[in-house]
Amino acid sequence: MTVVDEKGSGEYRSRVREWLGAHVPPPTAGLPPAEVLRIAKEYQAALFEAGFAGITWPKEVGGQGLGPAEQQVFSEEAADYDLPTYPLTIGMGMCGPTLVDLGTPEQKQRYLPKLLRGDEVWCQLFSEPGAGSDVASLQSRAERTDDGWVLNGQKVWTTNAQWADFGAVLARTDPDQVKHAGITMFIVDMHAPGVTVRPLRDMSGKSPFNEVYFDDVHLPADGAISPVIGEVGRGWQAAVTMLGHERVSIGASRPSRSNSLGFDAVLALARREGATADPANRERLAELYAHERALQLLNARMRQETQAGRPPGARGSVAKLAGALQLRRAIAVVGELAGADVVAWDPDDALSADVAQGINSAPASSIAGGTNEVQHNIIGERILGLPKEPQVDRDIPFRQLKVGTQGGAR
Amino acid sequence: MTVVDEKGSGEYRSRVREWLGAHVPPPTAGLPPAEVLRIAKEYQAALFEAGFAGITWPKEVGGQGLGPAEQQVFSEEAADYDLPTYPLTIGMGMCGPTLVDLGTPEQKQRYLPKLLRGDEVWCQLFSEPGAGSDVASLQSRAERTDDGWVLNGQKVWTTNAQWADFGAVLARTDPDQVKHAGITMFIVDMHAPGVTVRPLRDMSGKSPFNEVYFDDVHLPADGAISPVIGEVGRGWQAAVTMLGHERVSIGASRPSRSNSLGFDAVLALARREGATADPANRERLAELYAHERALQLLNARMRQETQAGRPPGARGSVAKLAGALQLRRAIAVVGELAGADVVAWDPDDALSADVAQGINSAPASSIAGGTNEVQHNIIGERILGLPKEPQVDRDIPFRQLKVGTQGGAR
Amino acid sequence: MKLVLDAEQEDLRSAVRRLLADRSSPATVREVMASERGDDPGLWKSLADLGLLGLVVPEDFGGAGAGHVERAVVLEELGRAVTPTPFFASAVLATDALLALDDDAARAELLPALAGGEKVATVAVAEGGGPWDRTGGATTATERDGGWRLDGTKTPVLAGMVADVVLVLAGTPDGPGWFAVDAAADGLTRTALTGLDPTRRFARLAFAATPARRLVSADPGAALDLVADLAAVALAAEQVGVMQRALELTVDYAKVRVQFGRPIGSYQAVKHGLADVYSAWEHSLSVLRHAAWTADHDRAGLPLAAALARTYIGPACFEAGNAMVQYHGGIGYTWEHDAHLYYKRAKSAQLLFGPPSAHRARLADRLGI
Amino acid sequence: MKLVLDAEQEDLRSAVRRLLADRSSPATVREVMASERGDDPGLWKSLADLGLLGLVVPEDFGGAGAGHVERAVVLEELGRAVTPTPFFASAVLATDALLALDDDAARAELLPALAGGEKVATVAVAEGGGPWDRTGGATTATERDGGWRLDGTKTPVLAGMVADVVLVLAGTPDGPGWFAVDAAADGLTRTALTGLDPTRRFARLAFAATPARRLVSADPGAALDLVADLAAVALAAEQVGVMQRALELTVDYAKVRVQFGRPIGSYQAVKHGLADVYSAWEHSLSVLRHAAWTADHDRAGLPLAAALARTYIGPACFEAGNAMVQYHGGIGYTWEHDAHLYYKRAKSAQLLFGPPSAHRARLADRLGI
Repeated sequence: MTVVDEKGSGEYRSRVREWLGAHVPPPTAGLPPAEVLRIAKEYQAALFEAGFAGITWPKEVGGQGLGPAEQQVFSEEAADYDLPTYPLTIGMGMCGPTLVDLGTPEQKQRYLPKLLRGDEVWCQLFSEPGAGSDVASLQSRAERTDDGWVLNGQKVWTTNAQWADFGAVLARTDPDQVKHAGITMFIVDMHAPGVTVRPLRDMSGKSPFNEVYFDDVHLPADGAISPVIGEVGRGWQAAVTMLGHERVSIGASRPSRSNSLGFDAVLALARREGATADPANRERLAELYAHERALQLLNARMRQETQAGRPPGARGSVAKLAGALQLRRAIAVVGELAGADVVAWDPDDALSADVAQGINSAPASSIAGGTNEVQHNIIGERILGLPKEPQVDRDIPFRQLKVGTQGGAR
Repeated sequence: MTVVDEKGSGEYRSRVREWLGAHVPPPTAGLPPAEVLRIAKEYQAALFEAGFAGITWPKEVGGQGLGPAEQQVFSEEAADYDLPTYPLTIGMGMCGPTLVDLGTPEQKQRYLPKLLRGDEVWCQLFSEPGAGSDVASLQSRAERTDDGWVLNGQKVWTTNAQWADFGAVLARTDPDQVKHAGITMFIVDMHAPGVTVRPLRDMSGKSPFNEVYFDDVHLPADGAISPVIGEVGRGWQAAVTMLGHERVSIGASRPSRSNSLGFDAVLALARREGATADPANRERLAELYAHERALQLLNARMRQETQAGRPPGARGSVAKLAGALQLRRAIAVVGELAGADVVAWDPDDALSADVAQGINSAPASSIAGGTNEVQHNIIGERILGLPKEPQVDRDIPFRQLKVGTQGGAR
Repeated sequence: MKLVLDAEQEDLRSAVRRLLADRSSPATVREVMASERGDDPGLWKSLADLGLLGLVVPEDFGGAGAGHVERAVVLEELGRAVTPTPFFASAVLATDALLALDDDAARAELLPALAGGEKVATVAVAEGGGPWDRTGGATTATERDGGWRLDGTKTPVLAGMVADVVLVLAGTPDGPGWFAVDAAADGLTRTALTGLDPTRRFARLAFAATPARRLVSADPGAALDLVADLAAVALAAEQVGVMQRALELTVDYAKVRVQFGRPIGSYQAVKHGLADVYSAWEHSLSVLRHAAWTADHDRAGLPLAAALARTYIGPACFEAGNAMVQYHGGIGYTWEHDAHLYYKRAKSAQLLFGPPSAHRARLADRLGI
Repeated sequence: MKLVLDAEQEDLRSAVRRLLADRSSPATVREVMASERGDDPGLWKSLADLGLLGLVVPEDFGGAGAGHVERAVVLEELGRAVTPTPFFASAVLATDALLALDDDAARAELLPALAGGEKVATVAVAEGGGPWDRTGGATTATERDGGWRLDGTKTPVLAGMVADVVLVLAGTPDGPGWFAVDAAADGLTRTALTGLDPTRRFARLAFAATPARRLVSADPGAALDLVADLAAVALAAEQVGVMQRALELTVDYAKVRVQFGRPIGSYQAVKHGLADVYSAWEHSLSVLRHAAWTADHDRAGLPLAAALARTYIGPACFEAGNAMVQYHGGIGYTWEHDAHLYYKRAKSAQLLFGPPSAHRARLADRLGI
C-alpha cells in the first residue's frame, strides 16, 4: 500500500520527470565506498549541468533562483527514486544553505559552486562526547594565532566525514563568556594536517558515522577568504541557522521506500508469515498504517501551508518526533507478526535480516538530530509557549561549568 | 476470576472470620447519609467491644497493642466484605495514627478512645484551591489571640467533612518564614461557629468531597488540651507523618469487589456483550488481567517484605501509580468491548451505568492523594535517588511567593 | 488534494465561532444540558438562519450547496464549544441519508424543512453498542394494507427524543430497506436513555407495527455505507474541535497555575504531555482535512479516508480530554469546571459508532489486508 | 505463597554474581560473543563446578535437588550479565524435558552428564517463528529396521551448533513423540543462523533419515506443555535480571551526565521514564517470584502463572532495554557501549518462544475466557 500525494502535470514537472528517468543510476547501497562517492559526484554534476541543482539557491552562486513550488515538484518526482546523493546530503541540505545565508561573497564564490556541482563534499561538526542535546556545551577550542586559528578537540556523530573535503565546525573561542557566547563557526579543510577521521560503529553494527579528532589544526585567516562563518563569537547563532536547515531537511524527507519498518514492508512481512487473517493482527496493521498515513498527511499539509506562506517552523519537531515514535510502534508490530523469525534467521533470509536491522537501528531516530525529549521541549516551548524550566547555566562563564560527565562520581 | 492470596488458618484468624461473619451489616451504598453514618458507628462500636479496633494501636489509648501480622490477618479476612466504615476511614487511617505518633498524653486521652469506638468522626484538612500537589503553599492562616488562635481560610477535597466532629487542619502561622516553615497543624472542632461545610460535586456527578470554609474560627488554647498537633511551626513535619499513613492506607487497600473497571467486572461485561470470542478482545482481556494480577502480586510481595522487616516506604507510590494507570487501561478495554453501550443505555441497565460511572470517576485516581506526576517524582527521587529539579521557592519568605493562579495573566 | 482552508472557509469559521460565543457559552451549555429537552431551540433557529443546517444540501432543496469541507468547519466549532444540539442527527446523519437514497419526493418534502430548521430528523440504524449492521438488524418491515409497518427496537438513536422524523434501516422480505417514520406515529415508543456525556442525548425507539414510509433506494446497503463514511468525517471534525479547545484551555491553565514556585507548564511532565496532545491534534487535523476533501472530491477514496479518520482521531481526542482533566488537577475533576465536558464528549464520540476495534477492522478491510 | 527469598537463596545469588563478575565481565562478554563458538567453555565448567547446571536435577541423577526458585536466581544473574551461554538450552530446556518425560534410562544416562557439564543438550521443537506446535510440526519420525529415523527441519534451535544432544519433538504414526538425536548423527545438517542478539546463538537443524532414539513418554504433549511453562519461568528470570541491570546502569548514568547545566536524571522526562521502568521491574519481579514458587509448589497453578509471566514481562523488559539506549543518548547507540546488548537481549527474549500475541492468547485460554 503505497500512498503518494497526487501529482499535477506542467512543463517543469515533465522536464524533471524525464531527466530523472534518464539519469538516476541504480541504487548504490552495498557498493564499495569509493564507488558510492564516485557515482554521487557524477550524478550531481549531471544534475548541475541539467539545471536542477540548488533549485532555490541564488543564481550568482550557481543555483537556479527558483521558488519552493519548483523544489516541491522536484521532491515529489524524486520520491520515486533512490537517489545516489547520500554523500552530498549534509552539504546540500545544511552547510550550503547556511553559507548562502551567512557567507561572505568570497566564501560563496569559493565554495558554493563546487558544492553544488558535487566537486567538493561537506560535513557538519557540532556534536561532541560531552555535548549531545546540549550542543552549546561543546569543548573543542580554537585559539588565535598570528595567521589564523588553531583548532583542537573531538567531534562525534559526524555523517559523511569519511569522504568530506570541508567541514563546518563549531569551536569555543572564548571560555570566559557564558556558554552560548564565545562560540565561533569555522570552515575546516578536512584534508589538513591534524585532522583524523575514525568510523564509529553503531549498535546495529554499521558505521554510518565518524569520530573526528582535531590536533593543532591550522585554520588560515591570512588570505582573502575568512575561515569564519558569520562572526567570531556568534557561532551559536550560525548553528541555529544551520539546525533550522537540518530540521527542514529531516521534516521534508519522505519515508524511504526501503524502510524495513514502514507499513509496506511490515505488510509484506505479515503476508509471508501468514499472519494477516488473525483479527488482532489486522487491527495492529491498521493502527500502524493509520499513524504512518497521518504523518504523511501532516507533512503534505505543512508543505501546502508553506506554499501558502506559512512555513512549518518548529512544527518540524512534530513530524520528527512522530517519525521516531512510529518506529517504536512498528517494532512492536513486527514482533507480533514474526515472533522468533526476527530473533534468528537463515543467512539467506533477507526480509528477516532487514527487519532485524530495522529493530536494531530504530533507536537512532529517537536520539539523532535532537532526542525525543528535546523535540518535546521544542514543541512545548516554541509552539505552545509554555514556560522554560529554570536555567541554571545561563549566567556562568563556560570555564566554570560542569559539562558531559566531567567530575561525575564514577 | 477472583484471585486472593492463600489464607492460612490459626486461632486469631478463626476468631476474626467468625466475628466478621456475624457482624458485618449489608452494604450501605445508596442509603441516606444519616443511615450510613449510624451503621458505621454501630459497627465500629461493636468492633471495639470485640477487641478488633485499632489492632496495632497502643493499649493505653484503647487499641489492641498487637503487631502487623494480626493486622494482616484481619485485612485478609475483611477483604471478603464491603465494610460499612467509610465515614470513619480518615480518622482510623490518618488522623488517629498521627495522634498516636505526635499527640500529647491529654490529646490522646481525650480523642483516641472515642475515635476508635466510632463515637467521633474525623476529617483531614490539607488541600486548598491554590495548594494541590504543592500542599506546603497553603494560605489558610491561624493567628494567635489571648486565649488561643483564630483560623481563616478555605480547604477543598475534604473527605467525610460532612459528618466529621473534628478535623486535623494545616494553617500558616508565620508567613515571614519560608514556605515549609511557619505551618502548624491544629485540631479543629467542626461544629464550632464559623465552620461551613459545602459538598463539592465531582465530574461523575457525585459529591464524595467537601469544601470547608473557616471564618474567624476560634481554636481555644486555654484548657488542658492544646489544639496544636506536634509543635507550632512544625506542621509540615506533622503533615509528612500523616501523609505517610495515607500512603500506607491507600497502598494496602485491595481493589474493591465492586470496582466496575476491575478485571472481574470487565470480563462480565465482555460476556454480556458476546465479545469474548474475538481473538483481539481475548488479548485485551489477558493484558488487563496481567497488569491487575501483577499489581496484586506486587502488593503481596511488599506485605511479605514488611513482615520480614522491610517496609515498602516510598514503594507505596509504585502501587498507587500502577492502580491509576490500570484504570486508564481498563477504560480503553471496556470501550472496545461495549462500544456505544457505555455511551447511552436503558435506565435499568445497571452494568452499563456502573461502567460509565467508572469511566467518569477514573481520573480521580490519577489526581487525588498525589497526582501521577508527583508519584513519578517520588519514585525517581526517593527510590532511584535521581537528583531533584532546581528548587526555586525554597529560600523565599512565603509572603513573597506566588502560589496557585495568583497574579496569573488571566 | 487540498488540506488548507481558503479565505471564504475561514470566514465561515469566524461566523460560526461568533455565533457560538454568543449562543453557546459555557454558561449556556450548562443550562441547556440540564434542561429536559437537552438542546436550545433558539440556537437551532440561528443555525438555520445562517444556512448551516443545509450546508451540504443542494440549493434546489433549500440548502447552501456547499461541501463537506465547509460542514467540517461548522462541526469543529460545535465540538470546540461542546454545544448540545441535534445538528449531528439532523444536519449530518438524516440529511446525508436523504441525499444518499434515491427518493426525490422525500428529498423535496424533507430536505427544505431540515435545512430550514423547521424539522429535526435522525437516523436509527444501531441496535446496541456495536458497529452498524448493513442488514437492518432485527428490525423488520412488512407490507400490510398497502403500507409498511415496522417492528423492532433501535438503540441508541441520537436525538431520538426530539426528532420529528426518524429514518430507519430495517429488514424487508427483499433485503434491507430505508423507512421514514413520523415521531408521532402509532406504535412508536421512545425512551430517553441515560448517557455518559451530558451534552449528547439518545433514545431507544421501539416499533410495534409502526406505520412507515418506504424510501426509494437502489442500494440501501451502499447508501448506509456512504452515510456511515460521511458521519465518520463529520464526527472527526467535531473531535478535532474538542481536542483543539481542550488543548488551548489546558495550555492556558498550565501557564498560570503555579506549584512549587513555578507554572506547572514549565515541568516536563506537563509540557511533554501537552506536546503529545498538540502533535496528535496536528495529525488529526491533517487526517480530517484529507477526509473532508475526499468526501467532496474523491468518493472512491472516501471509505479509506473515513476509516482512517475513525481509527486515528478517536483515541487521540480522548487523550486530549483526559489530559485536560489531569493537568487541571483537582479543579479539573469538579463538575463546575468544563474539563469533564471535553473528557466525556471525547469518550462518547470515540464509541458512538461502535468500538474502536470495529473501525480498525474496517480500515484493514479497506486497505485490502 | 512465598515471594521473598530466604538467606540461603540470597547466598546463592551472591555466589553466582561473584562468579560472573569474574568470568563474565563486559569485556569477556565482548570477546565471547565475537568468538566462533559464541560461548565460554571455561565458564561452563565453573557453572558445573558450582552445581548450577544441575540445580533442579534430583541428587540421584547428579544434581543439586534444588528448585525453580533457585534456578531463577541463577538466571537472573546470567541475564544481568548478558552472559553468552548455552545454560538456557541445556540446564533449562533439555533438563526439564528429560525430567518431564518418563524415560529412566535416558535420565540416568544424560542428566549426570548435563549436570556435570560434560555434555550440552538442547531441545528442538520450533519450526519457524510462531509458538511451539504440540504435534511435532512437519518433522516426522518413522520406524525402520528396528530404529527410528527423523525427517524435517527444526528452527530456531537454541545453542543448536554447540549441543551434543538434541531432544526433538516429531510426529509419529501414533502421535507426537520425543526423540534424542546425537549431534554427530548421520543425516543431521546444522546451519548457524544469523541473529538479532549477539549474545545468543541459534541453528537450523535439518534431519534426513537421521537415526534417533525414541524417549519413553506417557503424554508427550503434556510434557511439552510443562517444558514450555518452566521455560517461561526461566526466561522471565533472565528478563528480570536484564531489566534490573539496565535500570541500574541507566540510573547511574543519569546521575552524572550533565546537559544544560544539570544531571539529566533531574529532568522529569528522564526521571519519570526511569520511574516507569522501575515500576515495571518491581511488578515483573513479583510475577517472577510467584511463577517460580508455583513451579516448585503448585504445578496446577503453573500454567496460569507462566502465561502471566510471558505476557507481563516480555514488553516490560524490552522497555527497560529501550530506555537504556535512549537515556544514554548517542553513546548508548554505539557498538562499544553495552546498552545495545541489553536492548537486543530484551527483544530476543520477548520473541524467543513466539509472538507476544500467542502468550496473551494462552493466558486468555488459561483464564477460561
